Amino acid sequence: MGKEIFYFLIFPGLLFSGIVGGFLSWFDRKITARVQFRQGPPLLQPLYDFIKLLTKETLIPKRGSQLTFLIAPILALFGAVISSVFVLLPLFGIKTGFLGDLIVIIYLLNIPSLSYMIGALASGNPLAAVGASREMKLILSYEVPFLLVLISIIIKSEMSIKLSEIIAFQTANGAFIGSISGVIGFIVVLMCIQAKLGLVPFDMAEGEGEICDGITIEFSGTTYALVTLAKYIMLFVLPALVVALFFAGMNFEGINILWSILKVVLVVLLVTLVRNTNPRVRIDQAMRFFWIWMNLLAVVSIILAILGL
Amino acid sequence: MGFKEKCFKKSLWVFHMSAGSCNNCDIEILDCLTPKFDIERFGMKLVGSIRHADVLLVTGIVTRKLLPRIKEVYDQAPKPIVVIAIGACACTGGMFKDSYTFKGPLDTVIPVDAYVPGCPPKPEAMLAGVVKFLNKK
Amino acid sequence: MINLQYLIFLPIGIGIVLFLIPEFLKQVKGVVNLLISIFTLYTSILVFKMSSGIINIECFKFPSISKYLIFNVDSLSKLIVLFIGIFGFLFALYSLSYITKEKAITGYYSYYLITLGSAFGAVFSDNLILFIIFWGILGLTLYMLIKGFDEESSSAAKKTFILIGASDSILILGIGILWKITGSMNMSEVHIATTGTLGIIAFLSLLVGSFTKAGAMPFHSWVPDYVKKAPASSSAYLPASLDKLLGIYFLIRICRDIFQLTDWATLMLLIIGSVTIIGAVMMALVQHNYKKLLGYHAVSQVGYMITGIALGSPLGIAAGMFHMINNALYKGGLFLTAGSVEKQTGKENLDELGGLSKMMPLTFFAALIFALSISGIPPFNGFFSKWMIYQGIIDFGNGTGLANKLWIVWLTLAVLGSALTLASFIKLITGIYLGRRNEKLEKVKEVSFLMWLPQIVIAIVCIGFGIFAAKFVIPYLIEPVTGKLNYVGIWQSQSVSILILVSVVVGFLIYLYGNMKNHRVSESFIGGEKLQEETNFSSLDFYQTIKNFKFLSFCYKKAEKKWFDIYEIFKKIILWLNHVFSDAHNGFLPRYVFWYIAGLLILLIILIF
Amino acid sequence: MDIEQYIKDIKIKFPKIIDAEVVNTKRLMIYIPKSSLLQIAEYLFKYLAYRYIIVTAMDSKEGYEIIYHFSDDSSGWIVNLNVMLDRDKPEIESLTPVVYGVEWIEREIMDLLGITFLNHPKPERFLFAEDWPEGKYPLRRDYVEEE
Amino acid sequence: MGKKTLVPLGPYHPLLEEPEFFKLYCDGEIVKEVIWETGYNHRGIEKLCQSKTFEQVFYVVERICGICSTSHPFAYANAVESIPGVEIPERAKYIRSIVGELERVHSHLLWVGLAGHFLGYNTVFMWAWKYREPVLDMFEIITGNRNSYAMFTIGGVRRDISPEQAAQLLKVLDEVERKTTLLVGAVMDDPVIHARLKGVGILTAEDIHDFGAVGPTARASGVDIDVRRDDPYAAYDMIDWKVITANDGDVFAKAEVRLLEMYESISIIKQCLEALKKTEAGDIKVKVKEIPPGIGIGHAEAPRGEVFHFVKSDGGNSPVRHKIRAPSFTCIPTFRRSCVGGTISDAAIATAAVDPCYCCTERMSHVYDYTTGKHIMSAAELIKLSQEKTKNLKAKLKV
Repeated sequence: MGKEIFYFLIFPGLLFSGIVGGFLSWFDRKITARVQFRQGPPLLQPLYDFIKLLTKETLIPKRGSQLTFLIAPILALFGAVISSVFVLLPLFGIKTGFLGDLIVIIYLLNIPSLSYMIGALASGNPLAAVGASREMKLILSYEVPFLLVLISIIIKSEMSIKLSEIIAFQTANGAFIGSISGVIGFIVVLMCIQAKLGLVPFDMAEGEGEICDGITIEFSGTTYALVTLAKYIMLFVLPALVVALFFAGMNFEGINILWSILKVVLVVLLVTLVRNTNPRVRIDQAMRFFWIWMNLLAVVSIILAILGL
Repeated sequence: MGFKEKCFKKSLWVFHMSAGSCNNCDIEILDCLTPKFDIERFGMKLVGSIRHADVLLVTGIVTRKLLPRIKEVYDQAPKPIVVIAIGACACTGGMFKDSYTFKGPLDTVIPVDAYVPGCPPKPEAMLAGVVKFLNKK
Repeated sequence: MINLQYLIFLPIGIGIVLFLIPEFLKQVKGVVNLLISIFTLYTSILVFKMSSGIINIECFKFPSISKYLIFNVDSLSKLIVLFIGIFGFLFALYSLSYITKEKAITGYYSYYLITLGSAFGAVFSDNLILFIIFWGILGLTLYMLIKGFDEESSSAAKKTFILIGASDSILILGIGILWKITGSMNMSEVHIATTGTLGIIAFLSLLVGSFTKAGAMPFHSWVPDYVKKAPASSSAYLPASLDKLLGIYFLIRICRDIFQLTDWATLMLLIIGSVTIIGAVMMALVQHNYKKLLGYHAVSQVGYMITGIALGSPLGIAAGMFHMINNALYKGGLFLTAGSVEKQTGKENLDELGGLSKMMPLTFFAALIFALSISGIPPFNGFFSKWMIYQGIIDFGNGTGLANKLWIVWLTLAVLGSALTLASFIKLITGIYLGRRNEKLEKVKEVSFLMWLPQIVIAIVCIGFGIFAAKFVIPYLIEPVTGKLNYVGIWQSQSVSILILVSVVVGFLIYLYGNMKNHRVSESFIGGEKLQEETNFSSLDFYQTIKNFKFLSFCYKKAEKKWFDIYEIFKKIILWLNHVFSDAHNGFLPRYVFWYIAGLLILLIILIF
Repeated sequence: MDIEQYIKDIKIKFPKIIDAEVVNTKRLMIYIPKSSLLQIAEYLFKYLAYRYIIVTAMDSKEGYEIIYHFSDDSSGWIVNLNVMLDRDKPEIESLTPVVYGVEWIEREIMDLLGITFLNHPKPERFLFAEDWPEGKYPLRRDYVEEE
Repeated sequence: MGKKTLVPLGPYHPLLEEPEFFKLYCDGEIVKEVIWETGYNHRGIEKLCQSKTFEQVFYVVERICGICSTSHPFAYANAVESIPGVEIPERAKYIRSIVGELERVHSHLLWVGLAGHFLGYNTVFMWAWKYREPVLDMFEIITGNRNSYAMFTIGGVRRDISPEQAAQLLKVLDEVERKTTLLVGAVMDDPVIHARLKGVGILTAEDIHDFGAVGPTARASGVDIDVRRDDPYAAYDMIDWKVITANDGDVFAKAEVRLLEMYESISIIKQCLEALKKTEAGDIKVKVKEIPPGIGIGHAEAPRGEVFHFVKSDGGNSPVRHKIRAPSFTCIPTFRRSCVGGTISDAAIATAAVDPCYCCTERMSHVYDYTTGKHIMSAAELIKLSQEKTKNLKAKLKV
């Protein structure tokens, strides 16, 4: 059990992915600033933000369920960390019995969103409720294309649903991004993680200009610090998952380290660029986008995968 | 100066509140975000919810109708919170101080930590004001 | 084999005796009921430990009857009986304080016990005639357990009775054909393939029986209406748990023992399963009445079980069975919590409630666990059985049949159904427990000990089944039925559950390190305006956007007009036929004589050929 | 726009018009009794399709004066309807049924000057805070600051 | 259930710079009814202005709204100067037009940026505001302040534009034009922006007439009105330009009208700068001794539409009655037609589409006076005063 707790708390769990996630969040902000002809925040900014939020006063909404409101951020953090463990262990090639398959990862990746929703709803704030309902609708929309792409991955890796086997298969037979179905699947997944991370154009759950940060409106101080940390970690986990699924995972021998890091950074860069070149869409547009176009693309990707392309 | 204080100073999240202004100061506050001034360099950013705010930038005279709302929002802000009065109106009431809806100036309503006068103060002035305040603290 | 007789005939006998006790001694009846259910629970545990075998009970005086009294005690029926015993006890406990004067149904406890006995009987019967007798009694008690006090509830009861009755008669037809084909009336002796016209008809007739009992589409429409009107304890007792256990038990018998599934049958079952999952959950998404919402979920979850069983692999059947048990647990529990809320507030609609978590913390805790379980959130039990079903489907995809090739469709629909379930439970939990507290509900109290205890027990069982599924639950309960299982994927529920505890501890440590001591309670931020009372985003409005999509709004409109309700369809057809045949009546004797002779002639022709 | 002809025409069309004069370059002021306001306004707004600009109300020496400003965008002329109200009973028919956009400014005048608009669809407080005392109208000449 | 839920938008909401409160009655995400609570920003200028002279009123109306801080003085000047019938020098006319159009450029860029911000498209926000900076710098060079310019006075303008400034201005304009083209390309061709803005918040010409809406809001619905052309003032009848209109009436059309208007404004400024060379430097003001009794009605085309000022003078030092109608006052109510039926997200952008200026709407300065004035402090003095007070307070608080 001690090993699992080490994985969970230190590496590659809470501490490690928190630090890397914080760095990636800085990277994201820096790139955003660069795109906008600005200088951007200093490197330690995510740390400053986090510590500052920890020390701020925490406000608890009066008209909601207070205990639920306090537990929700912790569960969000748990969801982010446990999925980071399940994604990163195979990704780093650490051989251990502590694993989860793809279906487990899909479900675990939804826990942070679910927790935000429950926390937001427990706050009793109407704007948070609007945000939560949007978040839920967003989950409904991206869940199916995300799953379909994973199915195409499963087909391509000859019906394996374990991440380590998928990576091994890619190492042996070349990365999936090298095939047409892989490219299409990658595009779909990119959109899905955009929505999962709640970034523009799919940030309607937080829509600052519409519903004042929506789902996170009531979190303050320490609770918001945990939410922020969970978001940092998600910003690392999801690109890492994409790297595992499409870019043959990571390799830590010699110069390959550089490539491995570059892969994650590249995915984050793409996410950031998409975020900075689009306005926020409406929730019904987002749903239509995922239900029709992304599903269509994902189905095409599956068909191509069955055909072996 | 402890690490916590340093973090606080390095990561000021700003909530903008207008208390009956003429828009000039508000626009100039937004101007601070833009490439020319870029307050994100100092870790500042504009937030949408008062719950995340560390700095309350208040502009405008305090009108009669807004008085209870300003108190309400200030009460909902997580402490410690820095209140900065931006512009002549918020500092003194400016040329509107004789108006029948004037209930300010701001420091009679909520405790104010710093004043940035001007009509409107330039973005540079606002930045200077915030930075000076923080250095004194 | 005295246990069996106790299990089956004692509750029925006592139930009949209870009719004699006057109604005002309700508490006495309740206590008797509880004692009997404790006894049956104990006996069912004994039976569970018993060795398997076919048992023929001798009835001394009437050997002709004895030949029908054949019971099959195998690992499947033992498992089902165990859970019937457990639920019988828990709901009896709950009924004790839930069934009060205003909820009173004449003879509630009598019917309760008769139901219990018949359910045991139906599960154990090997003889199909005996089976159909118990099965029929269950349909009747189902009808009696709804309180027919106004028009709506009477019509719901009538609908239930007609649908169940009609399906039972189709079931009898199927049994007759089965007898015609095999010449045997004992389930354990029958094993045929679903080929040939008669075989297919028999298979379909039996399916109709099991589907109607379990509430699968398209025979589901009695469930939502029933649960809306019936007392929550009845809903939890029958449609949510016992009927599921029985219907799915019979489905497993049909699919595994009586028939051998061919490709088309698998495909059909999978289609029905998927349609049930998605169709019912989409309806649940837009309900205003929380009991009706739960009713649609009771339908939707059946889809998973059917999907699992249709896969035919040990993993699939195990998944279906495990899901059946889990569903009976959390769905029964959800109905109990709904009953508690209804009892304490008297409100039936989601928009009249809100913020009850403060007043009813235990009920809220239980309901949250159930909601997360049913939505398949790890590490609860619902996740484990769904996860098994997904794996079954992926494994199934390796096969060669047409149904196998379409595994992607089944998997996608199952996962989508799970997401939609989560969506509608977010709505339910928000509408009742979270969200903004309604001023009118400030005085609501937590329910009494007897009512919350069953809820909490079931909630803890839900957690336990989720965490220890792979280690204890599956090996001890499911694997005796299906044989050893091979999982395709990995899910370490125990370690992850420990990590949840770890993270909660770490989270609270972070809270302690942070500025949690200085927390402050404050009104929510809605822009500074003092409108806290008025502003509320009702959970009913959550999924309006979905309803507004063109295709879906078309479907919903049609559903509101009851296009997908088989009962209404038949009602319309029969009314239309009535209309047609009413022309045949003109009141003159010669016309009737003519019809009479024509009918005789047709009968004669049929008999001759 | 031939203004002489225009004044003549409108005086024939609405004989109740008290007077019409050109007050400034391209500005026409028509003095009307309050009873014929709706008809003339409807004529200007609906028939001639003039654009409604705003309503000015003031406390002048003779009484409460309300000026309805309309603009003829094709010629650049601004046509004003001037209604004088009795100081004791400041009441006038609301123009909202004719000109939809007038609703707000009428409410504002209600707040500031205390003139009653009859048949107004929503005669509620517009600008003032909830704690503003009843019966205090800052634009009236007899207004005194509280305290 | 028929029960509509209330989603509050404001008073303190990131969408709104000023405190304003929209009650959105929603059925799910669909807005069924909007109720506007107002008066938060009402500062009731009249009591304060009882003693302002005609000259001083300029600085008050300038602070009606920080963004259109030329439009109000413009309309006021038109109104006041029409009472004695003053003809201002030609050079002053051109300078007034230059300042007015420069303000239009900065205001439209500001709107584009804010619209991007509301849409979550922060890149557009940053870019538009980056290109707006040189315009503000130009203001600083020409008038001495970035925002409240204090450029106008009765009978002319207060500062001349030197040839060097003109040359500099031309350079900046070229730059802005180039950058605007870039921005227009980026915004107008983006399919996501199309999806988000087209068909949203549609206003028909009928709605425009009902509400009396003006400016780009009206022009986007095909209502061809522009005070600069219909009732020319300053130098607008002496140069060549055209009115931009669009027909769809949705938010996209409004954005299109605003972006294209910027080109027109730039061209107007260039022509004015050309014309300035032909007039004599320094001839920027005529002396107006007193304002005779009478009624002055002036209007001017602000970036948001027609600004209307009504001034009544009794021959004294101050106006007896000063009625101001800002364009937003008739444009904002259009949300009743444009938001209803859309989603909450649409409502946010549809209300922003008219470029609402709540300060303008609620200022409604009513300036009247019979007595003549006591001394009023100028803006500079106010600043000095506030600085002093800050100093005092700081000393008191020992910070």
